[in-house]
Amino acid sequence: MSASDLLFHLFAVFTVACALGVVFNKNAVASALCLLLSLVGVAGLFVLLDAFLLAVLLVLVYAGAVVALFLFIIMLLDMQGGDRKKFTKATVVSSTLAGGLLVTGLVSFAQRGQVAVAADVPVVGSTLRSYAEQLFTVYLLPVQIVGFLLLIAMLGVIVLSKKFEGLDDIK
Amino acid sequence: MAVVTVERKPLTFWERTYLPNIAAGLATTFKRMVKPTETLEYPEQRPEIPAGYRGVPTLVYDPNGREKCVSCQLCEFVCPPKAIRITPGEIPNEDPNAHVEKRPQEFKIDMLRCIYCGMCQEVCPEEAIWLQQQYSMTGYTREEMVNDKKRLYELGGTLPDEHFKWDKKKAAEQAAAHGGHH
Amino acid sequence: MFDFYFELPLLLRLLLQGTAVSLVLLPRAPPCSMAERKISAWIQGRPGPNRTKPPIAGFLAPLGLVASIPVLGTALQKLGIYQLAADGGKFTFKEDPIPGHVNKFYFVLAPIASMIPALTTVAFVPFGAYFDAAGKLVPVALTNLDVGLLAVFALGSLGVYSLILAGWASNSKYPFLGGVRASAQLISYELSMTLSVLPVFLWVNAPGGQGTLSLFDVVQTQSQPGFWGGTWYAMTMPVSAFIFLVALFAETNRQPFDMPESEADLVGGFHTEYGAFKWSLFFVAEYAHMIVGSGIFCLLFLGGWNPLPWVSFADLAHWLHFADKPLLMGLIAIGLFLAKVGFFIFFFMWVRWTLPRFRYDQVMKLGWQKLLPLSIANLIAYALVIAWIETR
Amino acid sequence: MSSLPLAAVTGAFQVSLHSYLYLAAVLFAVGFFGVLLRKNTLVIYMCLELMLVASTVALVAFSRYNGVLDGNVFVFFILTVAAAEVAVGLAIIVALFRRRQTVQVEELNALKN
Repeated sequence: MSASDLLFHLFAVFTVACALGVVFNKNAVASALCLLLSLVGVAGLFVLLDAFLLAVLLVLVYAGAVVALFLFIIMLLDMQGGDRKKFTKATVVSSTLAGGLLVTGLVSFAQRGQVAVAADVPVVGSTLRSYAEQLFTVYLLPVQIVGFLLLIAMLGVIVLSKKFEGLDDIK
Repeated sequence: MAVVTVERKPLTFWERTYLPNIAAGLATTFKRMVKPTETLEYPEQRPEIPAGYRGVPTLVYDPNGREKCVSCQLCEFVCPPKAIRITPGEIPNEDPNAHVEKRPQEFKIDMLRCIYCGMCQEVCPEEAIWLQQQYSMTGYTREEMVNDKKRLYELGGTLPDEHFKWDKKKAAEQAAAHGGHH
Repeated sequence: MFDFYFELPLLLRLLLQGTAVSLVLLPRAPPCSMAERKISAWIQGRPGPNRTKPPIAGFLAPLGLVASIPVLGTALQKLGIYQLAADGGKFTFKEDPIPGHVNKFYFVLAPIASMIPALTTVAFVPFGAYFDAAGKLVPVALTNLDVGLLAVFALGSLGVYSLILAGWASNSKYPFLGGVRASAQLISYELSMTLSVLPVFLWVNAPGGQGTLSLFDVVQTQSQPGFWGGTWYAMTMPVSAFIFLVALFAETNRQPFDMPESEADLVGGFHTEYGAFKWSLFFVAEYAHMIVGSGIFCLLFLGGWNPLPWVSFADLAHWLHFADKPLLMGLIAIGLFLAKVGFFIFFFMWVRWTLPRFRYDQVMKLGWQKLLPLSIANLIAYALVIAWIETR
Repeated sequence: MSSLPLAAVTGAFQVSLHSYLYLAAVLFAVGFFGVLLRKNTLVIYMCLELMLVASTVALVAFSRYNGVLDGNVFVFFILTVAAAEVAVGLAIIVALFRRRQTVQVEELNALKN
């Protein structure tokens, strides 16, 4: 087993363990921190896949901003308690069943699918330049759309978080 | 009375950015930084004590070496924190200062009680007790902080005022006695 | 001389290098805290700590011996150098209380977490450069990723979690407010900071450029021949530099932006409940952030290790005939770079002891209503200018 | 420079694409399980993010093993959209909390009956 394999297994176990932590932690803050660690694990996997830019962006966007936003909201609304009620037996059983079925389905799909590829594919585009070339030639339209989406999202958030005066009767 | 409303002057663009003022502030602190420090490094450097400073109360001798205190106990009575304890004593007849009424046998000032108010000095008819320039009394025990007569004179020294009130009184008495015989 | 080192396996070598570079920052914090105390003292007309003197037979015998050297020992004492050992000893051996009401696990985790981004960001910062055997200028850095700047930003933004965690785990009012303020402040200023460096990279990556976010390449573009090639970006892009600097102050939680710990209204902010060693870890992290941040600023806007504008380091090496000695060259480059960083550390402290603290709403207002529009306008202006220059 | 594949440092690349796909599947299922199990809207939201991230792992792995960049670029878009989505979603949760003083899904049943 090479060091790369070892690192893969390390990151994989770490990521899944932290993901389970997100699901099972009673405390919402602890869940958010587990999510953070899980994302760091995924970033490690991206590095193993030679996607340095994506690893860095994942940490920057998700770990740096999104989870910080989550924590900020959790603290702002002051509901660190997580779930107020205990889970009913039906919820636990059905969720486990659904989750298990999903794993089985996905795994068998992955196994049967014809995804076999050559062992030593050359690394394409771990450089910034190759990303830029793709983004600003082939994917230029999606880039524009995403930019527009961000603008709309920003406006939406402003509208949502604004307190409107005199609209109290609309309930 | 007429109220004059002073219009607040509108800030200019640069004033509103605060940047020139921040730069000016930085310049001020930098100038301050390269100047020598103001601090007195205490045990090595001592502050200059101004005349008339009211430090530790002390007892003084007159230029002839006589204790000026006649243990009238006025200071003891006036002392607000009751820091002074005087044991008056007679002066033996063979003493050259026998013409003086009394002298303190023991004179104690508890510096843990003293509040440096200077009332003892104010009240003393003999100008025998003076608040002088010594300002730092320290000690390891409570006993050390009580100044006895010996220590008080050590601290006080001699007052150079040449009044010689008691000598003049004695001379006047003798002259009167002499005149009476005539 | 270093043959044994190059015979080690590559992975081990990289691990050793990484550890070494990460640990470079750790001992920087005590001198910084001492500098802070001395500079604050001088600005306020005090001499600052100048008394501590180790006994010769003390537990730090070498320090004691240095202290006994006639002139030098006294001068060092006046500078408060020995105070460092006393402070370090105090922080290490003092009782480290954990209050009863805290969330113990996260309370202990927070200061440790603060060290991770503080010590890892330095891996992406090039410190200097030298000519290798082939005569090519190569950086003195642990890694020279082409996404270097993004990596620094990404790791640097993780630093706020330790503050949030500390504030939340302390389980009391003021630390909590400090933690919330820290997260809001980080989100507000990260935007302007990122937008402010975009003009630099627009210029570096102008068509025909190499397509990079590497900090080394930014320095390279500031050390080209010719008038425009040799200018530092602080001169051609002063607004960017200014926004970056202000955002840097806000991100490192330094005065006048030290909202998370403003002692006037929050007692001690996020570290109210901390003491002794755990508290000192937060400060090591803060100083490490300051050092890395000033380093990034120097690389982006002040020409990195170039001694003067229009005088590139490579030219200097040729003029002074040390271009063929890589070790010496590297050391001189690191020295030049650290001198600039040192000035910025001083600048941080200078500003701290000059300006009053902002109010929290002013901080938010400044971030969102002043700096962000300014940085966007700046970006658009420079995008137009660069486009005009490139298509001329 | 960074174009140096990591394999040069850490040894030959032997993990197969399947391993990555299994990992992505498990991660996705864990997120899905969390969405079903939890009652706190914020935690549900975090689990949704986990599912998104799981899909990015699969995309990057496909991209790497096929020697193309399209998967990576797609992940780029996913990250952007996710950031926008989180901002909007959290704003909705805050607005919801302001009105109903709760974020428990069981208590947000105004449309029931």
